[in-house]
Amino acid sequence: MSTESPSAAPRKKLPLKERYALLTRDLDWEPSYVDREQLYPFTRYEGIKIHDWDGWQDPFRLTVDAYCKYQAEKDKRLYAVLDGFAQGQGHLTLSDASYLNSIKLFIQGVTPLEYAAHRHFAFLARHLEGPAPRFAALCQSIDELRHTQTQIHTISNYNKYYSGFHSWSKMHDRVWYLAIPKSFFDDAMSAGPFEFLISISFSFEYLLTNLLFVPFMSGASFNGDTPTMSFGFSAQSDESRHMTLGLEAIKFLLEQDEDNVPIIQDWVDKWFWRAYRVSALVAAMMDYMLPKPVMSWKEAFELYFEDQMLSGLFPDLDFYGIRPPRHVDDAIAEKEHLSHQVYKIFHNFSSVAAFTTKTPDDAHLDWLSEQYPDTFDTHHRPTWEKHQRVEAGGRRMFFQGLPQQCQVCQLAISFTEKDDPGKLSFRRSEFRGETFHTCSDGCKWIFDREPEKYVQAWLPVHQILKGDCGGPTIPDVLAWYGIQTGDNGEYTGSPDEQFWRAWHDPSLKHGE
Amino acid sequence: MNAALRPVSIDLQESEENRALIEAIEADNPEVTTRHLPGLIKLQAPGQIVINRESVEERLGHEWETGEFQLAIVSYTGNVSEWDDDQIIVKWEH
Amino acid sequence: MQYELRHQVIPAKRQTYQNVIDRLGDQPVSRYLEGTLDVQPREHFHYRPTWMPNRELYDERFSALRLTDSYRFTDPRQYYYTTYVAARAGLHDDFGKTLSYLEERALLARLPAGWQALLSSIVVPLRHYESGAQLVSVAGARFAYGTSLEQCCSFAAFDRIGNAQMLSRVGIALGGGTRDELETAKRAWVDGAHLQPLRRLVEEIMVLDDWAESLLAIDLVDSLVYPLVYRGLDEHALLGGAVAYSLVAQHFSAWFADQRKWIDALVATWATDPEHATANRAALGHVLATWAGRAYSAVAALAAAVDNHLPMAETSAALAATAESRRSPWASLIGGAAS
Amino acid sequence: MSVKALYDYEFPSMDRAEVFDDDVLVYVHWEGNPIFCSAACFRVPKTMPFGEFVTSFVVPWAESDPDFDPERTQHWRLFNDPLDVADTKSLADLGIGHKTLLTFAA
Repeated sequence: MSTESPSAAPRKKLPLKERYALLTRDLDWEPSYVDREQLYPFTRYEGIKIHDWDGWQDPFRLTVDAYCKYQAEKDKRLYAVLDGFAQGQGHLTLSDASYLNSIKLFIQGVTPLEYAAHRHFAFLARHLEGPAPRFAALCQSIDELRHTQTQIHTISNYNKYYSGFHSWSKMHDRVWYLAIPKSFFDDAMSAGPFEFLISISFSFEYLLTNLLFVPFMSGASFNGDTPTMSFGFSAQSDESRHMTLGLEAIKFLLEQDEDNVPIIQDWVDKWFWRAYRVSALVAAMMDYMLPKPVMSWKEAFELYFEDQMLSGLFPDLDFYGIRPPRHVDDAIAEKEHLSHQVYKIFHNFSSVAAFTTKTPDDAHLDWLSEQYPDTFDTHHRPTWEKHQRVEAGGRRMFFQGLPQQCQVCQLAISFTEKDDPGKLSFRRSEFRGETFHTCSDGCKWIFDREPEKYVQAWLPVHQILKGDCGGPTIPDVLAWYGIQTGDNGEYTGSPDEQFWRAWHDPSLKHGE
Repeated sequence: MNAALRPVSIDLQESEENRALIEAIEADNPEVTTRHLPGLIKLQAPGQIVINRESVEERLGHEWETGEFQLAIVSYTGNVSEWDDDQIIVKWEH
Repeated sequence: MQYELRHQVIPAKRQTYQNVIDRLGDQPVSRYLEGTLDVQPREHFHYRPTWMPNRELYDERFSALRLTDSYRFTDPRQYYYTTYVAARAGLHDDFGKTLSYLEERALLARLPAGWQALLSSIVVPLRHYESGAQLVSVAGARFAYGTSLEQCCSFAAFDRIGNAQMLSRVGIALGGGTRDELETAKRAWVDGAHLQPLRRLVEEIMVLDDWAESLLAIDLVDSLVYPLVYRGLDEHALLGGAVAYSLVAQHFSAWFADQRKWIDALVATWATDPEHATANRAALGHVLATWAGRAYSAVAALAAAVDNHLPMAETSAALAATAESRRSPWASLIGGAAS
Repeated sequence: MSVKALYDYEFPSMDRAEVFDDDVLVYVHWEGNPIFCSAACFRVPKTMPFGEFVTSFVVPWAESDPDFDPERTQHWRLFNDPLDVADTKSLADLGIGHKTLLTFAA
């Protein structure tokens, strides 16, 4: 081996791309003492063919030192906002305490998904064969831990003063409406590494991320929730790296082998619908849970999905033979109704939820009429006005019982037929002599593809009726869910509302 | 619609820190249109959006690494086709 | 009105989340604890993994080493994401400054020939060792049970690739800003006789089914490599006119001291678990019996190569002493079970 | 098409009839009444007479709508087929099995 001194001539600078490659993918070596298949046992059974892992492109070239520098800077800014907000009792400057119901839904439903992503991107960081995507997955894994923890820390301050935030982790494992996001991610994690990549990196992170997250953050901004806006936008800056990973993943898999194309198309079809059904929760949040709404679900869907994805992305993917997702027309047709139908579920069942709901007042109904001029007054407004009449008589109507759930998405079966918004859409399949109910053609198609998977689903309603959720009565179940007095039910008159009014009543003094 | 016409977009957090970046994008991409949403600005243009390090530095008055774009971005639509020391390009490929 | 509001103190209903209250009482707690305790899901997984039979998505049975309550283990460093990246931003910043200093003064180029040879044929090739250790650590990030534990594995995985990148940057600097030294290093890792026992060992550890066994097996190697290559040669570097080596090595020694904190705490927690202590000690004994000797042999080959370049450092002799000192704390934890 | 897995991927259905012993799950949908977001799900003994099922399960649920009139329930269907209800017949006799969907108008 040569031990001559290298010259002390002027240092050369490696181009960014080459340097990045040397610091990431070049660290890998071909094992010769163990079999490659033993080292990477999970990359063959899904039928995906990869000929050259080096074909993976890295658009974001972030080495560990730069990563730590930028992320530390981002978090410094973020935690300064959190501390300032807490010290200044910033929660009192929110638009209204009812706004926080959307944040309850967020920490119970979304934060655990960030955590699941953290864990399963570590699976990709271990089990993908190419060093370049493994490193991208590792970065994403710890980013997702960041999102989990910044959310816990941001919301910690609200938890001190308001109901419904305190038991988010246990609730995610147990409470009926949280089975919707949980089953979605469990579905992806139980699949193979390539399907996970398409389900989460592509369908969730690229196709629908803007629809899922940006409305929450703009809503937060508009309603005085600076901390949530800050963690949200800060998380989104990582998200843009994840989007890049998602797009690179699908292109890479499509370029590797023509036989991959139909497999990927199938996954795009499945995961579009699966992720879209989760986004229904966001639809309800946007149209009903923000005291100061930002934009309607319909408008957001048109902007972020129809314009950007269908008109922008899919023509690009057409080059590889990928067409827009199956059932996408059903989603488009549903944009007039989705938020109303899902908030109806919440409104019916907040008696057994860790958030509260209320019937929209006239001003809110007028806003919805404006946003949905062709459908709202005919199909949805009359129902809310009936609730208003019932409440004027001193009653609040909840659903006295349990709903029928979709075997796949686990939402209550509450959606309507495309050609008849007055008629609930019921679909069913028979498998091994048993009937399985789904809410839509999309969910039925998903069930029928893989019935062996979906028959395992832990459907909260059926579990309650088996007696496996703390006991036979509703109070038993609520206790088992971890719901505390005042978490659930109607917003008006709830502890959150009463405290809020008292805190904002200039004639009263508190804490003295 | 072909790749040169289909809109790409970049959403940035609207803050004092990002003002020079936003101005640089607007100057270097004459076809860009903007839309303001609470807390963020959405920049959209047909075909592609280019971010030049030099243009940002000119407006900032100090050094700026393209990696710092990570501190500003909220979301985007398109494909990041170039990201080197001097330039970031978001465009559609096909 | 809002101005007035700010002068009223609103009493908190609770100080932290309910799961933390259940464990520690209702009191303010650190961001580390709030962001760590009970975060991982525990029950009601909807579907079984298609990639492994007889396991749930999160399952204690991914390892033989178990804890009655996984949160009996917490990270002594109390790293959650933000404190972790802040600490590492500091480390990489310091390292970057060291490297700039060395490059500006051409100090790597001026190293005595033996030290250059050491870097070129032994130290820079360890970037691949780090990369293998990264793969091992990240398995724990996915398969460990409980957030406190997997979080340490996640950070360790990121650390390992960070270490690999630091070593690579030394290689680039040593090659005068080119990739030449990295190519040399890779050839040494893949073909160099002195590194083959180590590479074989790492590959065999990487394919183990039990993530904890592989993590500990790598730790047994680390416990020899780090004291020997970084801390052990530091003193000789200063005496032998190789300040540049000392400046580089300090960052790796600092990292290893940090890594030790959580690994040692974890081993102690496993070994003293109220329900699983006996089984855990047996499992730890098995790890030692299987891997300690292999680690020693692999590192001995490396130490012999160091002796070739730097006979004065007496690295092989130092190895024997290091191995002795590393075995005892483990052996005491597990009742002196393994040799 | 079935699940692609590294092993024989076969699990019993979580909510198969046998785990409910002598009971069945029955879904009831009040057609055309959007005050209820969805059908209700009840666990009921197979042998329960239909009349008792209506009185003790369906009515307490449906009457949370103040406009509900138990006398006016009509047009019962089992999935898509008209169901000739009889108060004294058991659910089993009427063919109302595990996870069947009943609809009515009122």
